[in-house]
Amino acid sequence: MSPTDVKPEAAPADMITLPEKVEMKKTREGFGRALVDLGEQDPRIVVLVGDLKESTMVHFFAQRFPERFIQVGIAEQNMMCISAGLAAMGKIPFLATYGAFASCRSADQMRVTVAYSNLNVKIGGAHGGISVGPDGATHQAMEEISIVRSIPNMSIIVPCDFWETYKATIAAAKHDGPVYLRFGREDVPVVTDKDTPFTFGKGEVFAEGTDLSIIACGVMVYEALRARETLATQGISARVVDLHTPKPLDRALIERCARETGAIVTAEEHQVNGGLGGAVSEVVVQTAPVPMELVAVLDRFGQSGKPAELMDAFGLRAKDIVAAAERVMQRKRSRA
Amino acid sequence: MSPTDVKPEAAPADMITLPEKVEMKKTREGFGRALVDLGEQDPRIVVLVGDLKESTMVHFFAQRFPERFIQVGIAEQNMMCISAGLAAMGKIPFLATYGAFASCRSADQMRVTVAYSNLNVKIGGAHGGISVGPDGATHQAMEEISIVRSIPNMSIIVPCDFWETYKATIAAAKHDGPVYLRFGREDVPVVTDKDTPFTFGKGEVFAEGTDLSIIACGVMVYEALRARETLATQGISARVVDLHTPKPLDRALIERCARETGAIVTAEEHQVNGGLGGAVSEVVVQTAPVPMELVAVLDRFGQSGKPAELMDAFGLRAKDIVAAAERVMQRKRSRA
Amino acid sequence: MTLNTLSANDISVGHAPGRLAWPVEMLKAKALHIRRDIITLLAKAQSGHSGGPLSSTDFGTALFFHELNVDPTNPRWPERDFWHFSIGHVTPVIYSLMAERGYFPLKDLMKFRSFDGHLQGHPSKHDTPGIEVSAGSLGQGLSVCCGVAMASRFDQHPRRIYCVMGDGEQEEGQIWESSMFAAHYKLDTLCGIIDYNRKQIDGDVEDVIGIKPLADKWRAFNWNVIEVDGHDIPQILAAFAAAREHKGQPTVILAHTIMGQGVSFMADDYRWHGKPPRMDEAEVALKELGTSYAEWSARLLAN
Amino acid sequence: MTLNTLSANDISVGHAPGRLAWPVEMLKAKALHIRRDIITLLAKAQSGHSGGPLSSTDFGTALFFHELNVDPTNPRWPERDFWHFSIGHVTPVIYSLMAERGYFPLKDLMKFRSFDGHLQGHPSKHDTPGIEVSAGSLGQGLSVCCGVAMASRFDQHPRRIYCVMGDGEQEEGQIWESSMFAAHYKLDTLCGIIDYNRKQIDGDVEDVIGIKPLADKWRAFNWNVIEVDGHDIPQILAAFAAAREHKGQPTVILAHTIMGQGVSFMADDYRWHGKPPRMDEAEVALKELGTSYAEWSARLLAN
Ligand SMILES: Cc1ncc(C[n+]2csc(CCOP(=O)(O)OP(=O)(O)O)c2C)c(N)n1
Ligand SMILES: Cc1ncc(C[n+]2csc(CCOP(=O)(O)OP(=O)(O)O)c2C)c(N)n1
Ligand SMILES: [Mg+2]
Ligand SMILES: [Mg+2]
Repeated sequence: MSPTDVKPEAAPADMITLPEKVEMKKTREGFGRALVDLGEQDPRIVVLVGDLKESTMVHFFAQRFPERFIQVGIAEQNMMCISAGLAAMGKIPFLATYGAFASCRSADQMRVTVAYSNLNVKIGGAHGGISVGPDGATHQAMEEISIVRSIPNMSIIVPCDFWETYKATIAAAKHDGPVYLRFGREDVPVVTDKDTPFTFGKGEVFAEGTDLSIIACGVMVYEALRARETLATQGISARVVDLHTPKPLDRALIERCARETGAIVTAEEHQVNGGLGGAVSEVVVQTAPVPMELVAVLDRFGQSGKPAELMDAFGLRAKDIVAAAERVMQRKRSRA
Repeated sequence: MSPTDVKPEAAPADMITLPEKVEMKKTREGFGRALVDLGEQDPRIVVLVGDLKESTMVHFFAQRFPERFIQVGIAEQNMMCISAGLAAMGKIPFLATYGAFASCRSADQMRVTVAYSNLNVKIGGAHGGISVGPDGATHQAMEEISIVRSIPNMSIIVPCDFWETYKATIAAAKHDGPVYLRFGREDVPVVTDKDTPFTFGKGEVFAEGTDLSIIACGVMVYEALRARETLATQGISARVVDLHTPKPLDRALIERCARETGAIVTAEEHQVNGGLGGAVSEVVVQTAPVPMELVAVLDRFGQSGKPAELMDAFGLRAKDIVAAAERVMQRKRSRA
Repeated sequence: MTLNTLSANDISVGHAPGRLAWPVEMLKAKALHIRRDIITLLAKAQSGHSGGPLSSTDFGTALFFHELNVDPTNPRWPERDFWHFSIGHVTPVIYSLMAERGYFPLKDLMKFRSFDGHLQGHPSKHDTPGIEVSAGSLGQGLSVCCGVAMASRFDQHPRRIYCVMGDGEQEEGQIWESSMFAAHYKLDTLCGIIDYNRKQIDGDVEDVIGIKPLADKWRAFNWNVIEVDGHDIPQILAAFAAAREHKGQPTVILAHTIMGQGVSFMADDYRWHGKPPRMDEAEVALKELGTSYAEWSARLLAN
Repeated sequence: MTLNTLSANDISVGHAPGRLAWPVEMLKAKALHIRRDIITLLAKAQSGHSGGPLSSTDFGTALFFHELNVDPTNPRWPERDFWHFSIGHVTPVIYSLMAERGYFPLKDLMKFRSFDGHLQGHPSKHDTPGIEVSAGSLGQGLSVCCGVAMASRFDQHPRRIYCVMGDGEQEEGQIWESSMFAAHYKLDTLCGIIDYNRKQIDGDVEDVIGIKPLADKWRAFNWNVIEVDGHDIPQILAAFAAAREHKGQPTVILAHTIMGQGVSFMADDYRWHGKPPRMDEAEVALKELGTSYAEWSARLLAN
């Protein structure tokens, strides 16, 4: 679906309006496809994997460009530093593994060798979020935003769907410096299309609203759009912002949301401590303090289950955003 | 010095009042001394080190209890998991290395093996902060609060001086669950004494004030107390809170500060993204949104230099807190 | 295969506390039951790993039903031996071994990886009684076992410690950190077992990142190395016995196995590393193993 | 020691671009200068590591003034060989080698670790021209060099890659990850050099965590191993030559050295790992090295 296929009803200016039934597609496939297209355009693109070729969908690249594909085996520390060496010689390496290992197993290597050297390494962290499902807590990466955001020179993008992951991957290649890309495992709703604008480091207002702003990243952008529909039926006008790049952070847009709508709900499939909600909180208190509610994983480990069950159980649904919006509206009203 | 030695002038109720000249002592020595005392009391205490016996000051323990001391060599990943195994068998292991390595090199091991298992492992992260000095950026750990805070089941304490590090170490041993202790390298002002209250998970109001609250941890508590003196001369009454435990966070105290003083400055020797300032921001926007300013390292790597030079250059001095307090007061006034 | 020594309904005999020291024929019968458990629980969950669990079944059975001194109803019994699977992804075999040994009811296996069960995709101390340390990120388990061995030494407790590793897992540097540590401290109560099935997720280990000559590596790290056919129970028992006898060095058993062993269409095929059989495939597999899904799931649910 | 082939003022001769291929006597003379530089800059900074830099001086000098094909005035010259110290803490020898080779003025050494200099406590790409990748956390450098070797292979560039490691550093698991990788990909342009000085921060390596038999370990990881006296320049040059000739495997040179070599009161004493000489100690050391602080600091400051 694309904005042009669908006649927007509620808010004519909205960039995104969801049809009733939305196409489902894996974000990681956007990563895998973009790598192939990048490989066609730029001989400096090199892809590395830590024994997870298909899960991370770098097998597309491996098939097309076997001579520029490096299997590193189960050695994430090594992979991070090999990428640094490749970047030092002018290559543009993309490494791929699960986000839990990309962000934690090679954190020191990311900090010292990659980030401190400011080398042009791109880190593909697959299987972010509780929606990873049956593999359970160890494989459900939910700390990446906090970790990566704390390291100087690093950037992190958390795209919302297949197309945005595709664009984020292309944008990461164009950006000169280390970038962490976080994407998920499951099929998730495709809310953008090929032509939806995407700018590295800039949030995108997907739908206008005046009473509060829902600032989301990853699959929670879809849930936010759905929450907005419900809120509209209650007479609450919610702006939905796709803040796909927790770092560098679009501080101006966050401040604008705080000032214009006076209340903010953040939504992320990530630990509540130091994630997107934390990043937005930091800007809000420093610019325009307004009530906020944070929809996120409440400082607990994940567990096995079906992705949908877990999204429900961990409070990461449109209805949870709606409830948070109601709370924040009440707080906003009681201040006025 | 102790509160009873000094006659408080400005605010009779203050827990801490600084004399003109303050004794200087290393926080890491508080760690090393406490380990010996713990060892005397509890045979379950075991200490591990990664080839940094004297820098982390566990040599005191090693001398006293060689039979309960484990040299692991340069293998931080191994050390984290060995500690997990010891804890699984009922020991109370304290591991010691530089904070850069404790938090990053063994982050995956901390997350999966220690925290997910909720094992009783205590992590001593030495050399936190820019004040590490001449060793430079790689050895100046400034991401620990963000990283540790994002991992469920983990706690983190950032004590402000020798005595508080001593007490934090004792408190960590008493707490059932994994705890990260962050302390520094240099001699720093001793602002507390043997009897100053310390409760794990609770902040301490070191000095009362009504116009704003300065919430600090680590060596910045001293700077905050000095800043308060300067602010007092400008007719600004600043509360100083020693928030030594960024996790579990004393949310009630933060909310109280926001409500009672209407403005907050946080101060930490740590990256600005996701650290103490981030933790406080998250609570403030969710409870009582008030203007805040964050004094911290502004998302840049450290560098070599003398500790004092670096504290100046990185804006981590009383004067920087004063400037932040002036900014926040102006914002507070313009809202009223 | 023969069941003449142990029928499918002889369940409680496997629950006795202490070191069972079962004879070979009983172990073979139990190994067959374990393989049936693995296929059945995977078919039910439609999620999880087939290959490694089946290659680990024979030495796993020998470990649980011959070698280990444990009390399943009192998992933290102070006298216990310690066992740990560093390859957390082989939960189908871990949980089957645990259930057959009596740590929890067999019927729990039918809730593998399910939201309302206690059997997580990877071993979770928080969820499952008898799991002492969570796992799932490779390379960490041998270090954990070093810690257990040191604790036992401090307590002057003679407990033995067994750590199961993968061959792909040997690519993780932490394995070599713990290997060096264990040899340095002469942790001879420690016995590693490597499921040397020559496969990992992306293919043959030697194609991904070669680990040969693996025995030489461990020897150069000052370990006592024993190589066995990992599907030959007498050889495995002999290796355990030799490991017990060997003093002054930790022992590692290189168990040469076949990924997916016991199910013809899975055997030696890396594509079975991480996926479960579809229900129709499970039926074929269970037929090869002498039962059916209906029969075996009924046995699990009834116990 | 003799300076008859290279006086202390023959500075620019060391700055020529390309592979210098200096003869042994000139290398010995330069190594003496480097040792004087190390002591002088440490005495000035009153911070930094003495032991490892002095044990690495001889092979470091052979590397920079005989073996490496580099252009110091154009550090990113596309034809360059690649060198990297994985032991980032030995900056005193790294910076001395770089300055003597012409990467930056000798006088910069007098601002080692100072706030207003560009010579960080550990190598920083951001600060120092010629440092291609930052370092300071042990165990990471050989992986970096693997990446450089792969990039060079992709570009069909024959550049040689040299990586200096420590012996204590061998305890880091990542060393063995990169070791396995390099052998798997037959990175024969890669040459590791281990400063085998038998010491690390907390004492003798064999007391901390033993790494013996180190040559066997590297051989079991499929490397070509050459052992040399790391203070014998002809042996070092022969090893470099043999490494160049050896095809199909990476080569590691175990350079048997003495921590603190060249200064009597530092030699073979682990307590000199991480501290600088006091000024009075530096004078004694510099006297043993045939100069004085006044003389040598003047040379540095003038160039
Ligand atoms: C640190 C880490 N990296 C990657 C993974 C993903 N992973 C799970 S199993 C596996 C392959 C393991 O190979 P092997 O040890 O041979 O086990 P087998 O495939 O034989 O069961 C990988 C890469 C992981 N669990 N942990
Ligand atoms: C990952 C990591 N852990 C710990 C340290 C602290 N450290 C710096 S040098 C050193 C000892 C290194 O020993 P060795 O490689 O033998 O070097 P030498 O002492 O001989 O110079 C240690 C532990 C570090 N820099 N990096
Ligand atoms: Mg295998
Ligand atoms: Mg050494």
